[in-house]
Amino acid sequence: MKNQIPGAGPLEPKEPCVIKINLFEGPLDLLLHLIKKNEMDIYDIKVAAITEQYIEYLELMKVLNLEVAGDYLVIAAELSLIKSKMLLPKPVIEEDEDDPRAELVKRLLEYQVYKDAASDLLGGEVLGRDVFKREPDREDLGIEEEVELVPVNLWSLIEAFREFYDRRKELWAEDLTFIIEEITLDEKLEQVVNRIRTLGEIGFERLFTECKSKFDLVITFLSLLELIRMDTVQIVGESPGSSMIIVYSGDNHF
Amino acid sequence: MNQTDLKKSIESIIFVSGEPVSLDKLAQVFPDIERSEIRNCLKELLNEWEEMGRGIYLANISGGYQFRTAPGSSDHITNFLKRVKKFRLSRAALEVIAIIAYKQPVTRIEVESIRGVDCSGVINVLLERLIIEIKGRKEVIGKPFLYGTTGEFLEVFGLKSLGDLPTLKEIDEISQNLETGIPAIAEEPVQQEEPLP
Amino acid sequence: MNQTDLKKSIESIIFVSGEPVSLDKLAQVFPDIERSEIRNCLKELLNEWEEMGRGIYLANISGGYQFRTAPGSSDHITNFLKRVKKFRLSRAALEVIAIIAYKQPVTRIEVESIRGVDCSGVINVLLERLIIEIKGRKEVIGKPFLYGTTGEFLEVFGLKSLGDLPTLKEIDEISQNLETGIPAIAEEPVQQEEPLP
Repeated sequence: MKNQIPGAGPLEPKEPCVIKINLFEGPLDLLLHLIKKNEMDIYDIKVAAITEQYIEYLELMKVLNLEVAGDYLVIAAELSLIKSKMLLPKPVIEEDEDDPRAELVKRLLEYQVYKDAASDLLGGEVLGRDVFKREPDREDLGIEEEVELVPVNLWSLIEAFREFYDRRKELWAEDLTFIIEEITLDEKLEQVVNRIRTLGEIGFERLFTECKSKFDLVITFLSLLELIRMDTVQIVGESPGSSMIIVYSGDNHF
Repeated sequence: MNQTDLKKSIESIIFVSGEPVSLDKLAQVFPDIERSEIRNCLKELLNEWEEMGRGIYLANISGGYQFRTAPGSSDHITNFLKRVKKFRLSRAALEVIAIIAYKQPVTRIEVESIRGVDCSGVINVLLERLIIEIKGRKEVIGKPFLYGTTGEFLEVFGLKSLGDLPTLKEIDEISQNLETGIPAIAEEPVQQEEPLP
Repeated sequence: MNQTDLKKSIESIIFVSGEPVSLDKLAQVFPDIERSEIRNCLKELLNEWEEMGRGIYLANISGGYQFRTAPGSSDHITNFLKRVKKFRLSRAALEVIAIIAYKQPVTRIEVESIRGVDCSGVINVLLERLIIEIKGRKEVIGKPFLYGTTGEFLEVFGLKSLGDLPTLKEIDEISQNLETGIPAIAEEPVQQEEPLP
């Protein structure tokens, strides 16, 4: 990671050299790897040795500037606990005494089942890898200047909101979030409904582009949910996953 | 690669493309194979597909090769496409649906007075597509039909689930998830890759 | 319409669609034809296309029928599509998909407890790609979302239905092994462990 093109400036401090751990998909994966590497019986893990090696790996990851997620540390703590339990002298040997390793072994085995299942999924003919479908001509299907209505349920609405938030969150600068917002949900609702009524319809994302803070964003979204509940607006999507449109449907009810 | 495999690959490529694929293009994909051999394969393929007489065939169109549906099924294809298009409604249709949904039972005149334009065409289409139905007649002069929405309408719009609104607290939770949910670099590099086909 | 024509029409329709076409959909297109006859045609078509061994074949996928390229030409196809040949799901994503596929409906926490690692990033990506979807909420404290797989998932992995998933090794079986397989604690001489490699 320290390799730099001669003459090039130092790495931007904003781009920390954190490298994805390609080999291990998580702490359980690392543990399984170590057990296999040491040719241990999964039912008879030598906890002390494994713990030591596990922690060595974490140290190595730190040295290599790899991100060590908290989840790795949780398992490290668990291993240490099991190790200490096993070192405790047993005054009375009870036959039914639980092996302190049992829980971990059970988890490892369950994880192994799904790890195998993941590989099995790739055993078939995977679309886009082994087989391909024909991308239908949009013209063939007569999709032209027509809005395709797909059932837009609440979950997809929330998903759309989350995606949008993820993409645009840098726009809501941190220092804006402490501005005290005095607007209430009712006032916001009024603003939102006026805006949609005037325009007739508005793109889902456009509704939020003028939000100046996270609070504003959330309260705008809540207003939208309320308007849907009141049947004042409807959400339609052009296709699953594409942007949604908020359509004003009127405030008259029968 | 033997000729059988080459022909299969050519078929696959033409199929995936959708658009007509030219000999030039194929020659690029198979740089180790003589152009004349590819041309020969294409000639044989054209014959083979014609002889097979299936619902699709290989056509030599505007300087390229393309799979097309065989003539003779066009009515059924149109019928099928009409059904696929069932859920693709125009903006005008949407407006009419919305008005009928919220004001039902409602007459055509009432719908038109809200939209300010003639809606008879749209209403007929919606009736045909079973999104609205005649609910009865209004007891006024002329006894106009009253329209309302159908079960099909509910299905298309997924309306049932909209009643299940999350609470303020849940929205807060979602926002929190947004912050914690940013994929850690160590976890997942998928985002930068192309979408699945 | 005789059976040959019906089969041709069905082929044409499936070809035009691109997406898997269900028996229900076909039955709508051919209202005068017995469902069983359509089913029969589809069965024959599946066999015929397999026997023909062309560059494309008919597949029974995700509750429908779809033309796909035959396996074996994928290198040339990716070359043609000017795409780098790679399957764009990470191992982490595959693991999450597997857990969700087998345990659905399942919460994020449940997925994470199996993998031992935060999965929110992966889950978001899979939601975005429509491979999984939110199925509802679990009726426990916090009402977490329940995730499940989509039709897109079946399509990507070439599965007819969820019943078509490879069988999973039984956890019960493992637990049994666990009980008999773990030696008593006293048997582990921790101090005398072999040296590290």
